[in-house]
Amino acid sequence: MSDATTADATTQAAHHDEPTVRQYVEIAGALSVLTLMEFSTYFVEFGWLHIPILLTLMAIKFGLIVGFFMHLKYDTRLYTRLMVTGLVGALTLYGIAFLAIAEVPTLMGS
Amino acid sequence: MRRTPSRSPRRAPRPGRVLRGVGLALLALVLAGCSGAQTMLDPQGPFAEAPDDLFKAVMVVAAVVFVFVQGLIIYTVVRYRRRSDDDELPKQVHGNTRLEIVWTVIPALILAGIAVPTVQQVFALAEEPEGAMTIEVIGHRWWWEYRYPDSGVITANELVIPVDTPIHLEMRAEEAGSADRGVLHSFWVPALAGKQDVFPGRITTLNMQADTTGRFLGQCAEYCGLSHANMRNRAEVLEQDEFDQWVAEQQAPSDVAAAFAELTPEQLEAQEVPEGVDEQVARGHYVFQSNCVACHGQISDTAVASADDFVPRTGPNLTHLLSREEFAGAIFDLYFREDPDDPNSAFTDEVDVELLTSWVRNAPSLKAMRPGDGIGMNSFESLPQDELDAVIAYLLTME
Amino acid sequence: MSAAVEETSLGLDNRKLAMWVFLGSEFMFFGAFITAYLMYLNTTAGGPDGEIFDIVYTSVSSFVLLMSSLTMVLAHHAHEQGDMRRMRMWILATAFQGLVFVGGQAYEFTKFFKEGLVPTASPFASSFFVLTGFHGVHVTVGIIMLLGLWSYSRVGKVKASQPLKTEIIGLYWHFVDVIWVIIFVVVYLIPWG
Amino acid sequence: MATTTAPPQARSRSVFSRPTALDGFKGYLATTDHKKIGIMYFWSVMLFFFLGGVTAWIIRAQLASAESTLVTEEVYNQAFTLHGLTMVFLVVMPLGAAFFNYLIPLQIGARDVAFPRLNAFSFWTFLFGGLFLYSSVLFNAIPNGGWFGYAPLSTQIPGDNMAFYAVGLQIVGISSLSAAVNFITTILNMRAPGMTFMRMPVFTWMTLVTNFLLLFALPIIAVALFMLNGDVVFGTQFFQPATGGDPVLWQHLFWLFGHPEVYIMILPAMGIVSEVMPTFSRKPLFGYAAMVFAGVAIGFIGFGVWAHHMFTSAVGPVARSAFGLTTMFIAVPTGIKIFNWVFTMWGGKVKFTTAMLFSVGFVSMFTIGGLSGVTHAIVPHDAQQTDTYWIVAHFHYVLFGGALFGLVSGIYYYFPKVTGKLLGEKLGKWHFWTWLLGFNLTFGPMHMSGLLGQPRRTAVLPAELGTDVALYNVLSTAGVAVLTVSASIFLFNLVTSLRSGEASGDDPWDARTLEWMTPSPTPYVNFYEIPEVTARDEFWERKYAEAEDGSLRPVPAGASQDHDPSTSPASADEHGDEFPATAGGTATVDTSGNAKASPDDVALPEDEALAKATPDDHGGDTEHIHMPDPSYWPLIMCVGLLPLGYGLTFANPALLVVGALWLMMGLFGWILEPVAEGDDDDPEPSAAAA
Repeated sequence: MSDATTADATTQAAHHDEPTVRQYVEIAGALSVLTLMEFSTYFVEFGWLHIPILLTLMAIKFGLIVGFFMHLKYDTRLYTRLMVTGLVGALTLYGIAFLAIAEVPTLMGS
Repeated sequence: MRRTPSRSPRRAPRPGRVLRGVGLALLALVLAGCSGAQTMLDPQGPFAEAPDDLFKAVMVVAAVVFVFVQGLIIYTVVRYRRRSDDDELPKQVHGNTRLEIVWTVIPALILAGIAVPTVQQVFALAEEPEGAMTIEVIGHRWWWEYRYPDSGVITANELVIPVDTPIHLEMRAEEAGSADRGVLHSFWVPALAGKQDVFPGRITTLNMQADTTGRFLGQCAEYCGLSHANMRNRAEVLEQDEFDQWVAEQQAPSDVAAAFAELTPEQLEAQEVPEGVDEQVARGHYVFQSNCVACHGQISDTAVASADDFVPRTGPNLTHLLSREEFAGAIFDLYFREDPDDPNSAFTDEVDVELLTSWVRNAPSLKAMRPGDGIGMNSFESLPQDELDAVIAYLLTME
Repeated sequence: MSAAVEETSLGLDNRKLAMWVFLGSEFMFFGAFITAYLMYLNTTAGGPDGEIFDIVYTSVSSFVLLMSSLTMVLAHHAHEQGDMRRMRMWILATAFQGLVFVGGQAYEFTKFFKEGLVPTASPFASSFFVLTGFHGVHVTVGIIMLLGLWSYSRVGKVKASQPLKTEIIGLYWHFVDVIWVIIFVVVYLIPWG
Repeated sequence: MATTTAPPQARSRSVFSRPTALDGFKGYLATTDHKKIGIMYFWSVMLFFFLGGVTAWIIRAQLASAESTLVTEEVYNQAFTLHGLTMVFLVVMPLGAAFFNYLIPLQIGARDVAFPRLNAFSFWTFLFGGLFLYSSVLFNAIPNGGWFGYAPLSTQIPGDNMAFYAVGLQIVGISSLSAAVNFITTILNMRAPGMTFMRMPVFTWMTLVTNFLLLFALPIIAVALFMLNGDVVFGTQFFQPATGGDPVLWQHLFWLFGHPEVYIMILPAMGIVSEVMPTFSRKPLFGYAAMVFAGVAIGFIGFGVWAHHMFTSAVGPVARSAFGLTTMFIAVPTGIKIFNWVFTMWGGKVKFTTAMLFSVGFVSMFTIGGLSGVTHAIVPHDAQQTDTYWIVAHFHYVLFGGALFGLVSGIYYYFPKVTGKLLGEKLGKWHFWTWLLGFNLTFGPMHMSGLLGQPRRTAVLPAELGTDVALYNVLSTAGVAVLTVSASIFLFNLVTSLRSGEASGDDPWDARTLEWMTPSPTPYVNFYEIPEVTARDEFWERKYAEAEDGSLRPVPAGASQDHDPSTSPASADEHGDEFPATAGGTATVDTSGNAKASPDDVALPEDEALAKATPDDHGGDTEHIHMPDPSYWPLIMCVGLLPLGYGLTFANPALLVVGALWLMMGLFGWILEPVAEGDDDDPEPSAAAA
């Protein structure tokens, strides 16, 4: 698969299974298609599925970028854990704060 | 911005008072603080008692744990202290799983025991009690306003409630008549209930009920800026019939106000003196109209029919000023005390006119305020002395 | 990798590890802004609301930023192979796309200003501008870093043997992109109303 | 590879030549040495501690009598706001940082932190942040909205007071965040060979947890402060009820940071106590794994209890219950720690040095704070307690009786390591007993005055309440006087011991962990040779071996596992002044801890940097020891934060531009600075390999 890289002395052993240029371009293509799908939801009504669809597309894009472009798929798990800690921490904490704010009656006027 | 001496000599503790205070405080210590002007240890109604019972139960547990742990520490350091000639190494113990489980599980069980009634109470206290009387509480910088939707009464600083009746407070903060201006306050009468913060633009609620009549103290408990310390409140608990009488009195316009209500607009324009009204008092009315109404509202505003008629205001309603015992955010006594040295002794019938006068003349010198920003009362130093005296005379009719 | 890396306890490069540690904390940073935005969706104080967004315009600039991630990763790839000429080309391309995005954002902001959506208009407007504005600041910092990388590699300060430098800047760049992936959906696309 | 190698970069790229001074004033300004930075943290903290004490005096003098007119409400409000900010952000937190800086590389067997220049940057940013906050005095705009800065009050106070609050804390936050990234990387990645996670000293563990708390909590307050800054200075509407902004959002964001902050302050102290107790009990820490687990658990649960600061706010019953429960159960890991400390002493031979006294004091006082803390979890009654002196008493028992006792214990314990001298024990005991007395006299009575209804943050003690609480307030004020005397004893002790303290030797306490393997004072290079770690209490294991009868016997000098005389503690006194000079290396090191480097030596050809020894290469005296180079850039870059900060405070675009450009210039200078070797830049190995 990786043909262009083998000759180079500086190629890192740990990195040899990283994607090739071609794969990078393919991933970018996938990202473009996903973005186009996201964009299309602006014109099409999916009913109650609308938000879940958008969030799913977003999650896939997120996964592709961090997994391949940021090499999390190939790097040490520690990096993934650091990112997931931040991500899950933010989702949980702000989620709870959001729920707590939502629990009390809203402001009077506004 | 220093307070002028006119306040401090009255309130500053004299040596005798300090000694007396020390004596009282020692007594309070002996009684574990079971009495006191603002204590949270002496609840006077179910909404304060339930948390208090829980607290005291937890304090017993905490005391046991405290004695155990501190005893253990003292025993350990005494028993295992190193003698000077002792070079022998102790046995190198790294841990003991069984012990660790014990002191993980036992505290967890104790806490679980506390958790159950706590959660039950949280939900119970949040419910609006049945048959509750609703009172609106409005936090201003820096005084409390109370509005009684059922009777149309508006008053300030002293929350008057009937005994044995559940009270449901609907609270918010306001400023200069605007419901979404203002800052956070916290309404608190420890004897009757815990505190609840008050917000601009949002309504929070608090339930309370008094089992005994009496006068209970509180003060704003959420930092609200410059004069936060000078925002005090009292709860005056009356027998039901006394309360009904109080409401009736509050609803009735004062005699002077009634007399002025008889005048035609032309007569008012001409600043005429109504029949049966002292001339100086009448003069005071007109001075009040041109200087005070903008913030304190019309004197007759109090007797209104429904909550919709409430006019937002910057200063407290003064129609029945003399029915209150304190003023200016309840930091000053309107009436002299029976014992001038005891700030908690009963009130006499004699109004402290001198203090009231100096307040009207230059309020910002007695209480830190920001009248320039529309928060607090202006100084009326420029008002001629005779007009000032007239206003005071007028105010002294507002029984 | 380098001798320095083999010495470390985890066998990781300090700088790359530090970048990941930092990015972990950045999620909390943007999370708070997004929370505030979601909270204030309907708090427009009578001013403009989300209807004002031009989805087509934003989709294009989002796409540009997304593609800058591709050029970024290609730059890193080229650097790993020691092809500094190509690496510099991709870095410039990435920085250029970043500039297009930031320029687009600046244009979008001025348009909003004219239509009455200013940061002082309402909590909704404040949280929108602060969220997207801080993202814009992040992109700008990224562009500065990219241009720095480009010029350093030209003068030999960044060598072909140091693809890690490109990788670390790339991590930051992709992170900024990923945050926009979230913002694009949450702020612009989801019809919350 | 044709494009690879540019010629070694000439030094001319940098505006300044890389500073070489390691001593004296200049040496401190440019230092990247974690030990010097730790010492600078310490003295800065002493300055701010004095200022915090002054504000405490204003508060206590005013409250000594009812209806006092000693200071105005405005002055009082500024005093308690500044007192809180100073003690939290400029005393307890950075005092912890002082210990991280000095100890972490020593405890994990490293020569420095992962990013020495970033470390210097953190320190200068902290110092400038603190000075920025205090510069509000010059503008008559001392923050006066409380350390918690509740909106919308904080946005409505006229003047720049709360702008100084928002920007000042932001700057201090930048310092802590960069330090957190640095220390997490250091601890994860710079440990000596053999030091697994479960062999790390407990202080290192607690530092790791603390810095993770900082890492995830600081961005939250940063966002909140940006919003507040916007509302105060630039007219945004985040917390303005008039346009629908919700003040509760500020409360959630503030306490989402604010509660982990409590553990950020207490965990380092817990770590220190966990070092001191085993040493003076001559026993290993009881239940190491449980201690570590409890610390991590506290860190986790610490993120889930924030709303217990808001039980009387606009928070519904479900949230009140949930946060009440989490608050209760954070007591469990705390309890585990307390029992483990007691059982560390149990069965030991406890020696009561001043350090040990402070540690025992910590356990005892912290228990009181913990017990009163449990009462806050009784949500219905918390509505009575909150914002009264009961709370003030509680958190001072945690932060003063806890954090500060632990940190002071650390000062006595580590003073010999830093200076080579003992911190006077006799005065130390005076210090401890007056400190304990003064502390309990000040904060003990506050429990009572709180229960009797005295609210916090009130400039005037009402007369009608004064009769009930007068005694307690007088006692509290008297307590501050005792504390002042005590602090003076401490300062006197510190100064006299620095000048003429008794020589301590390298290992005065018969300690257990790696930092004591180095000579005292710690030499510039920390370890002449990076030790190989085989056990949890590595140093202790090297000193004592099990005899045939099962008892422990000291290992004879020279017979330790590590045969190099220069690291062997038993012979540490004998190696004298002749540390083997590095041949052609950057720094020649003598045992007084001063490295001498000549400018010529510093600019090394790059390939020579490759000679850097790997840890397993115990080459002895031919070893090159590469220490990070000093640099002015951290300091220079920090200066740029000041115009930026004042620009954000006064909404001055010119200052903002100046600050931003300055920071950019600083950043580029930082990056372009020539690297002698061994800095956080690549050692350029592949160039030579090719």
